[in-house]
Amino acid sequence: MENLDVVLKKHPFFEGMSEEHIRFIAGCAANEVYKNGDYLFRDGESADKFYFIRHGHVALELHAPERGVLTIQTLGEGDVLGWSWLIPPYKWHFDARAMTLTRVLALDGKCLRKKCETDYQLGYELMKRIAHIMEERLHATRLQLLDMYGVHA
Amino acid sequence: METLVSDVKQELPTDSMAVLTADPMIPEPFRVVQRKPETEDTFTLVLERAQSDRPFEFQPGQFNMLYVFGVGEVPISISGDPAQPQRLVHTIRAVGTVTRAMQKLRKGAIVGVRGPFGRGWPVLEAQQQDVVIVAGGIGLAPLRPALYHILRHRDAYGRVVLLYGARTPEDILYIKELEKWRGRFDMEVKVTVDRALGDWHGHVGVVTQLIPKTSFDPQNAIAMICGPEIMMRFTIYELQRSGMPNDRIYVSMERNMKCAIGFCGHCQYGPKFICKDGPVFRYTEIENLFGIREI
Amino acid sequence: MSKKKDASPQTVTLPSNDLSRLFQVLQSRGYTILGPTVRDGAIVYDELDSPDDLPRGWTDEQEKGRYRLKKSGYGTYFSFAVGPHSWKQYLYPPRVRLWQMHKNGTGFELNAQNGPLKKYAFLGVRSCELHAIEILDRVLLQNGFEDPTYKARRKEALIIVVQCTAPASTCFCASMQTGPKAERGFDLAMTEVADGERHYFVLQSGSDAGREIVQELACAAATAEEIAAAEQAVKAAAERMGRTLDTHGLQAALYANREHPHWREVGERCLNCTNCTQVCPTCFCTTVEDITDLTGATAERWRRWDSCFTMEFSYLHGGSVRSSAGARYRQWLTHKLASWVDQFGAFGCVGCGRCIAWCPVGIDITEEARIMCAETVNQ
Amino acid sequence: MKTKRKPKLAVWKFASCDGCQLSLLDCEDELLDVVGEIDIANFPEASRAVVKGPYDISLVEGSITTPKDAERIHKVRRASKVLITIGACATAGGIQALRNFQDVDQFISIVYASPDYISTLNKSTPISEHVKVDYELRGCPVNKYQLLEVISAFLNGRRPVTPSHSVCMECKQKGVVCVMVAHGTPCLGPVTHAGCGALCPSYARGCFGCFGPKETPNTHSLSEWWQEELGASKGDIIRAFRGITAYAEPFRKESEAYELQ
Repeated sequence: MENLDVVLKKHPFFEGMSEEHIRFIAGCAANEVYKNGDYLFRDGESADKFYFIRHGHVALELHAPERGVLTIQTLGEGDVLGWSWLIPPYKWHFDARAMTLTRVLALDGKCLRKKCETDYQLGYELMKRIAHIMEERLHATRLQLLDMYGVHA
Repeated sequence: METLVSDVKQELPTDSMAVLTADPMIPEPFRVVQRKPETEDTFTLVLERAQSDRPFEFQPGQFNMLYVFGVGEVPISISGDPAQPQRLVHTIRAVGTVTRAMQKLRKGAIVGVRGPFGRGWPVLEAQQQDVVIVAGGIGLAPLRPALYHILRHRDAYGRVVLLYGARTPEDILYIKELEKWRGRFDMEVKVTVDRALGDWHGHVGVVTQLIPKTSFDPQNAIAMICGPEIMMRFTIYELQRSGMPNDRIYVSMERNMKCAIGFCGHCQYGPKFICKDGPVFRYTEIENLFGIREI
Repeated sequence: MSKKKDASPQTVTLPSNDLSRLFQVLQSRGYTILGPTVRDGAIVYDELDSPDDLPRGWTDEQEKGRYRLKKSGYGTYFSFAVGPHSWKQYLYPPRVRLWQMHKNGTGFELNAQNGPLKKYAFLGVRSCELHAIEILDRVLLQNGFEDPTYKARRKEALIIVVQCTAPASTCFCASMQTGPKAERGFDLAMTEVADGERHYFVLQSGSDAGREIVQELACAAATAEEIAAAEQAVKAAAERMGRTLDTHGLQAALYANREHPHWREVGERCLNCTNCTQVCPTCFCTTVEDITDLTGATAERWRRWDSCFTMEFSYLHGGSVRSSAGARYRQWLTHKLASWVDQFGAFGCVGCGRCIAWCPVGIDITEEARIMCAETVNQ
Repeated sequence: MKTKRKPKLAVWKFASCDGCQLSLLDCEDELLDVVGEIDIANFPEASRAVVKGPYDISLVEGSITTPKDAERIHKVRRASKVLITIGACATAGGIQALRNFQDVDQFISIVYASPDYISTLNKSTPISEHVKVDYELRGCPVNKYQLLEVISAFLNGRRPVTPSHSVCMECKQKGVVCVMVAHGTPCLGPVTHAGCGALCPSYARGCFGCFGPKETPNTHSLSEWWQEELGASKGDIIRAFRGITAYAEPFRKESEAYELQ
């Protein structure tokens, strides 16, 4: 099996990050596998992980009483999932469900938070990258909200 | 490569104007052969000439003016197979008076047709290159003739990618064909929807998000985009981020049209007439107009 | 207009008293004469029976948003500038029925087309107007398609230029290089000379049809003095242009200044009433109206002049692309003075000044273009 | 095909002069065609016979001025598939909306011997302020050809051709000389909805604005020009905008702006 720091280094999220920081982060990482239909996490649970999808598809879902399960977004190989571990009160706001057999690399959120508190440079690097992803997601969400293909007449 | 430029060229009429009758404002009667519902508000009309069986030749990306007797006329892209010129196919969304009247037409009914008009997709220029087709909503309809053409001459092209975004799973056009295309080993098909219930197993998210996950050689590919202007704007942005130069990107534009031959002035877009200079433009031709409001 | 061959033009002199002979010759050749006449306080175009219908002794005073008919105090026939009408109304009429169809079973069939056209002689065409017709030719005949209505009417029209000797303060054809002297493209060109005691027209043919008419008139050849006097009258007109427009770099400057804040300021004054586009001799935009009778058995399509100043013009999916007045004014002015060049190889403005005079609130294209180009706004 | 049920048309009258109904009667040549295609179920100016609803098309003339009419219009709406208002009263409150700018009780006490018998609302309001309106046809009175066009369009399922651009376009296309530019006559044409065929300017009169405001009317620019170039007084401007369609918002605002000055 590959060393986790090697896996991390290959991921675009960590592009340009120092070896030292990556090794440091790898200390918080573990491989996880989910079967089709398994939940990675559920709405309201405490958010203590940061996922990198290595293989498969994950649906972010929200349950609305009168509409059933709504899929907000789907994520796949190479995508990053979850930042609630970084933001108090550290709770998930969605369900994340594996749509196929899914392999992820999960970083321990508590462990990461602790490392960031002691190494601000690492914290800043991580925040920059997460901010970038958040910006992309926000952007995509806005486009979805526009209802571009709807009838405006 | 078996199919070369010259072969393909023979199949496509190079000058659409040559096939027009004397007065381009007079519609020719066509008979409805079939009306097929695609989604709740979208349907496909298959037409044939009512007074002759002369083939209706067109280039992928061209459009016709369709007239419903006593109701009015609207521009609609041709969405059929250019290699089957006996069947004139349009996929139409019922959003206005005329298109709603079309939705009620029965088999055997007559509609007026003027066309084909405009400049189509660069299916010849795209030969020997990767082709990235990005469609949004009803924007898949004008791209379908290009796909038919490319798949018919598959060897003449590099990688072929179709990225398609719809509003919901119920709004996806041509589902059976998409499934068939997805089953091919020589093309990549990705479909995504903006919103879905839990029983949808495909992608959810905007179509632009599919671009970074797709493999093509941006320096050696042609992109063809059709959809709402906002969707095209962000698709261009993603393609640029992937390293595609602007002169490899083609978009299909839309404006009000009354005559379709550059006389009425309605479809002006800066110095361009969408009806005859377009509707398909190389992005570099209109790049300086694209961001201007109320142009 | 008839074919032009490179035969040598004849130049003759027609005494003003003999002007009626020109009318008779034209009428005997089957022409309905259209030309300037006084009506409702302006000089408009209409059918003329004799020189008595011409605005003899009248002139005009024009400023932005203002037109006044005045007694000239002279006995000249053509001492005025262009009025609210243009030849566009005959060549490309405001309303035309494109077709009529009748429902038949499940199909429809085309009914017989409109009847034969009158053979028109346009009398009193100015150089700016001749250039406007040339521009319409480019749009409606040389643009990939031919408009059958325009083509038929254009073919039948005999063009008799009367060289301009009385430009208005709203005129700027000299800037647009479209006048005041018409050099070619006419069947006949006349210059009115009122020289103390003498009052005559110097006539020059520009086509076979024009030559035949000149021959039939059997006038004396014009003397060198008469020709010089005619030249001088037109030359003097060039120096009396009320307005100018610097066309140097105009296109690029307008393209660069699409986001100029001044568009909005014009938009606040603009009534988007469409008058400028309707009086413009080159504005060609139209729309179609599909109508039916009550039974729904007969349908017609009519084409009528439209204007980029209406909301409907740029209607797309439930809204107007150009919903602000400023954007609509920008579309119009930028089309006339910039994108027209890309589309048809020439400006869409001939400097006739109609849009200035007939704007109900006096918006002046030369002024606005100047402001829009004065500085390139950094975005 | 001929067994198809003929659509039922009803005409309703509210506060109005009946002029718009008369436009329909005025369609002498075409009226037979109309009767051939539709059942006229209710038409007070033409016949007393009343056919029961529901109606396919209701043409509503007049404005709402009394509490009773404010109720009646809801009944009309419920009985009608398509409700089309015809004329300035029904679409903008009409000339009687001039009361909206004044104290109605004062009027009543001056005009009527027994004011107690009068039951009226403070304002004359368009139908659209009370119920949903499917189509508004402008004019005082409506143009009979436009009326036929609207009926024909609804029967044939198409959009009526009744463009909302200015009267100027009609003037110019008819070849009428502009009374403002050539005579200095104030004219509401540049801000008024087309449809009359440029009636007044054709007789060298300024437009009175019977068809109400056009799309995107720039009333302010026009009134400024009247003031500065044509020498119109504030009173002139208020009177011009307080005509047949005084209560239509753009005209109302323009006249009020001068009142405040």
